[in-house]
Amino acid sequence: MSVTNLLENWSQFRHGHPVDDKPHEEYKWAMAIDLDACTGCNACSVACYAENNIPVVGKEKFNAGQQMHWMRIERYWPEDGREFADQGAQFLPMMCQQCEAAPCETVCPAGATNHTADGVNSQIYNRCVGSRYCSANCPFKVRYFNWYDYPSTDNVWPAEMTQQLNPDVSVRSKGVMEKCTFCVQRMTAAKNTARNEGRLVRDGEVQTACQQACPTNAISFGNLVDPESKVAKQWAHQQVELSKEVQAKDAQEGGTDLRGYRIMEELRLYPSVMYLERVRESAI
Amino acid sequence: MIENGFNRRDFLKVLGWGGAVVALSGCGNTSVQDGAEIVTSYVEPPEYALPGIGVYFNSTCAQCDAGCSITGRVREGRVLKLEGNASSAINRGKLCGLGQAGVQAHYNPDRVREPLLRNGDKGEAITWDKALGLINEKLNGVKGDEIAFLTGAVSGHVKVLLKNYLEALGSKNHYAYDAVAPSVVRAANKKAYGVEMPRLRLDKAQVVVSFGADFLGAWVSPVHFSQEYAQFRKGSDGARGVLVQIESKMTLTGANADRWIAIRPGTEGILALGVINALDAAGLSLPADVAAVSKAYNAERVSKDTGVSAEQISKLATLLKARTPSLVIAGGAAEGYKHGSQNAAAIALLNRVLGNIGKTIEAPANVPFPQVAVTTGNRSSVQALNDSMANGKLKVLFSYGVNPVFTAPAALKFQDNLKKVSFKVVFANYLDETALAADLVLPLDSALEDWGTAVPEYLVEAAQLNIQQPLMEKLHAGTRGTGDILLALLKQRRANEYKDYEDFYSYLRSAVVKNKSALGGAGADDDTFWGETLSEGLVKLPASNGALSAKSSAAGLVLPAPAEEDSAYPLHLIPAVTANLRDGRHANQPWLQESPDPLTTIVWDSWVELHPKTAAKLGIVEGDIVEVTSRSGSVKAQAYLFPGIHPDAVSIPLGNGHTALGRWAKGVGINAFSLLDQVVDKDTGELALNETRVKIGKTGKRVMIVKDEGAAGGSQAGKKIAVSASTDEVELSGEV
Amino acid sequence: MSQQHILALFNNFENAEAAIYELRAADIKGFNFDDLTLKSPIEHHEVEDLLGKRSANVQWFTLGGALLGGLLGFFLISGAQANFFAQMKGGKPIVPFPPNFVLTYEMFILGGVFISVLGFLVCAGLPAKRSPLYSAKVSEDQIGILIKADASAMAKIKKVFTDHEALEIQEEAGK
Amino acid sequence: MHRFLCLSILLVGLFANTGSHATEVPPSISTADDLGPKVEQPIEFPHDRHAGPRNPADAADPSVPAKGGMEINCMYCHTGARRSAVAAIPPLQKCVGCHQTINSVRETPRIQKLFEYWDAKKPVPWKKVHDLPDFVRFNHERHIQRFVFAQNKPVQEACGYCHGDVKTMTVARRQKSLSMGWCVSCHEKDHPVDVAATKTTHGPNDCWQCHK
Amino acid sequence: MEKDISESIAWAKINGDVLKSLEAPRKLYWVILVAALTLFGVGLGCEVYQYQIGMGVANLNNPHVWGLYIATFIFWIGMSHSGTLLSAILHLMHADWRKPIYRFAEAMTTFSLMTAGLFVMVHLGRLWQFYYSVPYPNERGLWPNFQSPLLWDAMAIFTYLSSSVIFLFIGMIPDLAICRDHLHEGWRKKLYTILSLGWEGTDRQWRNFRVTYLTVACFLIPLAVSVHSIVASDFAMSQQPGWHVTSFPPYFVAGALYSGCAAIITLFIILRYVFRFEEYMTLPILKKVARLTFAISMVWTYLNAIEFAAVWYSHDQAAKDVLLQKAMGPYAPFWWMMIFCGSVVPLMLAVKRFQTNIPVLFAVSLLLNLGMWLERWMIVAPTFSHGYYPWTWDGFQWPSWVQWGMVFGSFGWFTLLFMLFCKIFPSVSMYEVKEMVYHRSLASKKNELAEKGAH
Repeated sequence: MSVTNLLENWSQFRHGHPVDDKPHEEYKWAMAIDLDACTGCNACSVACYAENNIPVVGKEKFNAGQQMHWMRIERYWPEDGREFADQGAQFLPMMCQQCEAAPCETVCPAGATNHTADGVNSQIYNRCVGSRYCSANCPFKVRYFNWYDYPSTDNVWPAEMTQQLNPDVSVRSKGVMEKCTFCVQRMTAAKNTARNEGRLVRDGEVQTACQQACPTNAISFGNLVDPESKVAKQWAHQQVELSKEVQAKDAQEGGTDLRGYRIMEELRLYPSVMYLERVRESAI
Repeated sequence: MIENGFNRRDFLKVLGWGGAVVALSGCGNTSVQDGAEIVTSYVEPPEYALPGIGVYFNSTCAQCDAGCSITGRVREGRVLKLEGNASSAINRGKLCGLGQAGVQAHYNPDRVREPLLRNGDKGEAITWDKALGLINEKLNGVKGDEIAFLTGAVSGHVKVLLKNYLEALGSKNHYAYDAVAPSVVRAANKKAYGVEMPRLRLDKAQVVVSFGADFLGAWVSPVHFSQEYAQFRKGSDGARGVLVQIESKMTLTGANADRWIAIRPGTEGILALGVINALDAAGLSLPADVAAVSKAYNAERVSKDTGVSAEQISKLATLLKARTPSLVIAGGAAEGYKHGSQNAAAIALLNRVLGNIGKTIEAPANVPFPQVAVTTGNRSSVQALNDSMANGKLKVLFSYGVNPVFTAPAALKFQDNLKKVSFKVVFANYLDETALAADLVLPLDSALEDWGTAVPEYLVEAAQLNIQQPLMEKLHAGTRGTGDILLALLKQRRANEYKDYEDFYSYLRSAVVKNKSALGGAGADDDTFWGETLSEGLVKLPASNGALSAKSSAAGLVLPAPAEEDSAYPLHLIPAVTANLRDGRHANQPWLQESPDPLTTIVWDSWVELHPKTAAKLGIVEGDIVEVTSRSGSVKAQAYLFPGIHPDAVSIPLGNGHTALGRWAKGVGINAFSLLDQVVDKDTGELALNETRVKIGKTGKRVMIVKDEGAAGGSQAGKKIAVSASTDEVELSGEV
Repeated sequence: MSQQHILALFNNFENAEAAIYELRAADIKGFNFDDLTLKSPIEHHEVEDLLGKRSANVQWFTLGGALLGGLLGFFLISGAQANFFAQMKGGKPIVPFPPNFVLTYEMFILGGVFISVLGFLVCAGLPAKRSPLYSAKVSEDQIGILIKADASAMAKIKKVFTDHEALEIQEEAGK
Repeated sequence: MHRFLCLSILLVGLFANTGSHATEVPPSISTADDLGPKVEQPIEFPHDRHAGPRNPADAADPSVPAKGGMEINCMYCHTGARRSAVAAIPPLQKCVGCHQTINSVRETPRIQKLFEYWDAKKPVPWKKVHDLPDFVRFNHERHIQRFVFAQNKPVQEACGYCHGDVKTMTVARRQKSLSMGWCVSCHEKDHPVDVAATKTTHGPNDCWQCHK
Repeated sequence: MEKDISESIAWAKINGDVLKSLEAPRKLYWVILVAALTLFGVGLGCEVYQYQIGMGVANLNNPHVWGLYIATFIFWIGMSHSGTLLSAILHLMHADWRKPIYRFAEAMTTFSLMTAGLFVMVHLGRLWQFYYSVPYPNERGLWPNFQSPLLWDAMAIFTYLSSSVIFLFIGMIPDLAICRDHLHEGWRKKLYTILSLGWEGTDRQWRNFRVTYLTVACFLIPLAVSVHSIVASDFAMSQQPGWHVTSFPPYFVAGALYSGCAAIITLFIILRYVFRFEEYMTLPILKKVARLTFAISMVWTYLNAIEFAAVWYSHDQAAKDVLLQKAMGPYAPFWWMMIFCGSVVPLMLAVKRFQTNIPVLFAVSLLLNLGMWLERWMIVAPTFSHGYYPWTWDGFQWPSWVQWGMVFGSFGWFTLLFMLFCKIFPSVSMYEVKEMVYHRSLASKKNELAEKGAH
């Protein structure tokens, strides 16, 4: 009976995340993006379109703000009032930050977006009723809604183009919210292989599409639980911790020599994506 | 008995595997259905093909000439996604957006599907036999020098067949055309280093100074350079490389520079000499010939001519002197002037002065089989072709892989001259502007269906022969491979020589296998060697690095004074080559159209970049439709105010403005090629892309620019989103 | 003895009041005072004094309903959160209290209201068939007194009514 | 008052019942009789003849073909089941591989039809019998690895969990509902991790395991 | 002072007058009905179109995911508080002047909740799957997410709607009995016979009726407060700048009562004319409602100011930005219009002369309604256009005609339901007006006696 279940496992049901006394068990997928390496070339974004069956909406709908890119490259200009942007632009690849305390998850009325045991924010398309509350509550605005039925919209996927669609990823119909999944289909496949061989997924065995495409290797992705993984080492070196909301870099006055940070930590979302500051030479 | 026949294309068969195929609108149907979908299984499966499991095939990317190796993920006989092939030294498993959009070139619904013969204004579908017969017929009685073949850069065995075909026709008229190639820099390099394209070791350099070379975006081999750039930035033990970009319009590379220096258009060479002068002042000993030239370029004069402050010049010299080795690159922006060759030569002098030659500028690998090495394209070839067409000297013209009607500068009147050629055959994937002007259109296989080989121009470590192989069954029965067509045409002329080859595949296989000992497959069984070659996707050619001859001399280097003010056409037009659209051949691939331009974030359109100061002077605000007029033409497009452009310049991206090509390209934006004046570089005769002067007028109309950037316009509004630090604030050594 | 019904209509409440006082005081044989029903177009608080303590039990329903609703709410919600698809959301515990209290509160009210209304129907005996004697005048402006009594008591009761200016007296035909 | 008491007791019962049962998951779904519709196949493939028991006398079930089955392992034809997400319909080559040497049935209409396809080198357009919605990610490999290889269950039993008793059918028909609740009813249960283990785990309960 | 109601109205006349409203309203009634039907048709057409093509036709986008639907949803929820205010709160306070007008206020509650519910539906991307967010035991073994304020909303609205319907119905039983007894034969009579549940006005019925009515009223007050504070939680429980405000629940409740009152004035005036209720919906009552509205408008103004001040003195830069954007950005005209309509216009109500001036009151009430609708829009839209993430900021997102169509359609739907209700059911509570007349005449008799005694 569920009430017995409720009472028996009470302490388990009363645990929150992220906490140090109940860490992730096997996997905690996370990312590190080196902004000094990112050149803003958009290869990751196109890779994401290819991997995840993202519709190309066309000019008119793009203009209406209905674009679907799960991974967008943002371009910021330094605001110091110079005549020229003589320190270049600042690029930032932005996708779902897979927050540990994701504001989108609590507000979904249907429970279509949840936190998986691997520490990823899941989005179950066929459970989605389209209330868009998750998007309303997302501070990064990285959730994308199917405003139209793109599969049946002209020139989104003409018959020939449908052959390109990835069978491991649902094609979303109208009225469904979608977002970056950290390429869950690739994680699932890698975990499947690993289980066949009775081991855990090795570092580098699963790559996200964006990571795979990135010509400068600016993106690293892996299992934070595995201390030997590149991403765990990067996080450790930058002294960025999942369950902290102020990282070493910002903890002290004047900062440290580190450059790892997460965006909008003050909102206590505990994102799984760490960014490394862009660097500019001071001698020129 | 079960047949053991080995026909590779059977394996590539598209498989209708109900559950594995994505039904569109997957979220709609929630119930279990019985008997609604059909499952098609293989008739005879290859060993490795198991429904539900992806298979990976290696091939070569054909989206640009960099020659990246690709790996196609194939499931149930469909290629789903292109990724980089890790065994290629060029792209090491990485791939840019343009390359990945190769699947959209392949699945494109606007591909030509059968041979089309002109019938009035329409194309009439005909059979291949008829098409090939018609070519044979039209060539009868035509003299060799009345026939011309226009291609883009071409290499590998297609080049061999092409050459042989022209030979068979008795023609020497092979025009290799590339509208945006760095052809002036090639010529200058040849002079300065003895090779057209030396190997640039960004990874070894401490400082890179690039004069307008967009090596991270669209220049030569961007994926490779991006990887080297990453190493250069990481440096060894935290000694992060410094990138200085000098150009009049910010490119993607400029946007990533530590210091982006806006320079008056065309004065790059002056600045290079100015830096040499400053280096001299800083105590670097200069060769006498260089010192003789550079001494006139004191900081004051250079600063006045180029608009770059003296302080900046001396800082740059100090940096270059302090951190070695460095690397100076001359790129597209520097070469696009009447005096482009001189600019490039002056910039090359910097490398000599800094002692970079041999350190960061290395000799490229030699290609041991020159017959397959790349014939690079240039712009003067299309001028030459145009001249001979205008003279009425040409009777038959073949065109393959280029779209001169779209890319030739308006001043050439290419389209009109084309009409003077009585029979024009265009090998085409799409009905682009040139194909529409043709008499006969031969539909090509897509790059993912075709066989071929390619040797990239920019080689890394060793030379390599890239293999291009079909990743899946042909989508349209009516298309043919380029090699197959050339072979068929050759058979018309030299039947005996080629009778052993049933198709291009057998030709290619025998050509590669014949040379297996030279290709590192000595002693291997033919089938094994061929199988391994295919599975690898490339063959490393035996290495024999050439040497550089550092013979660049300052003697005779004369740089003209900055261009005079032109009161009628006050602004310099800089046509921008963007990473996605290049010269426009990819404009019909929707991922590329919707992928925002990195710097402006504009999608699905063209725009006119203006410095806010210039715009203020002209009373232009963002979104104003402005008319840009040159001596050769005029276009109307939306204005975008951009802090990365010199106030004397305006920039329009190339690639859009098609009147044909397909549903996603037609009518999108404007064609900046149509503005270009016919001004050429004095030494090479190459069209000077940046030499066109324009004026700008408002039309009174205004639109909302369709771009990804929101109302904040690239401001972080005081939030810590994309954070920057200067090198003295961070400690990079020890980073993972 | 056979029971019969009688209904008297009065023009105003004072007359009816007086009639009832008299009936109460008269102690007529065969007539139990509890069998007197007062019908009126509006509610009169005064009837409490008039008719003596007659019980209203709706509040017990209310209490029970509210408690049951609240309990049902809390356990339903917590149980549902802790089912097989227990999934953490937004870093909160799987069974978080604040939202569950909000819903418990709503269920508390829902239970209270619904069961109260049920209680009303039960206690007021609704829906009911029409009583044997009914006049539409009662829903307009007249006060009615309906009495069930032995046929023997009828005459006396009638007399009381006529004494107090009853406008109309209806009698059930004897069996 | 009596009525009031009765009613109260009734209500308490009703509410307590609802409260405790409402969260209890899925209503049991009948299995054996829950046959899906009959699907017309291009060739009426007799599963019973191929997978049924060899000796008809062994089988109490009269539906076993008179000539006896051949006890072919399911995965002999459905080779994908242990290696791929989809079990796969065998290629035509596999059918012909055997049937070319079986002359006794060579002239029967079904086999003739088979060879017609083979001669034309055309795949047989089989209809899907077990068709999950496209947003469901069902992995045959995982289940076969778990039940057949780790737990040593007989193949036909393991396959039968979802496909029913295929060896008694001619043309395969869907026997289980294959609805979400049906999947969950099994995932909820604890299964031993392998044949020797006392340790048990239930199936994954994470939405993303089955939904893509 | 003028009397709220004439004490000399005979009870039979009350019956007659009110029952007449069920038979022969003025011509204007039919005009309104047809207009409402047309508007509703337009809204329905828009919804069908949107359902077919997708939410995109509403010109919603990322980040503007909600638009007018949610704004109008809050508006209607707010409107629903009028009934509770008049019938429950004033009932508990024994303000008997509410009696002639509370019935239609309760009907407003019910119908505006039904309208609000429509917006929840209309705004769903996959309307056809709405049952995924309804808690019921199902084959999949899945439950909705009880942590979501939207679910609380659904629950609260369900509770409120069902309770309101019950409250309305219970309170109407004696009147239904009157209708049953005094109307001609026909379907309506059958309806009244069923609905009146055999009410005869016996002492037992009245006794239990009173207790129940009071109990439900007691429940309704906290319920109404909880409903609108939960609607406020949709915003306050999120962490978006401009929404994550602790004062939102009281602010919303005050706004709700305010817009409820304003709507009561509007409908009061319409009903009074259309159904010839001049004798019952008297000017003194209108005056009281107007004064009440004025008081609440000042409460709302105060809470508005508090909210701005709280934001202004906080450290939340993002929230400040949103506030600045409201006052100076592209939404400024609407925002200032809201301030004008919500805080300045009601000052008119403070002028005694206007408190009984029907044309002025009518105009003022319409402006107040507009202001309150704008208030809801100004809660929803500016935060979307100026949230945390500057990259996704956008300027002004003008709703498409589909959104407008549905907003106007909702007014049509509400009016349609309301007008039909008034035609079928007595919109003035007959038995309570009788009570009012009765008690007032008793009281004045007592006064007279006392006066006489004093002489």
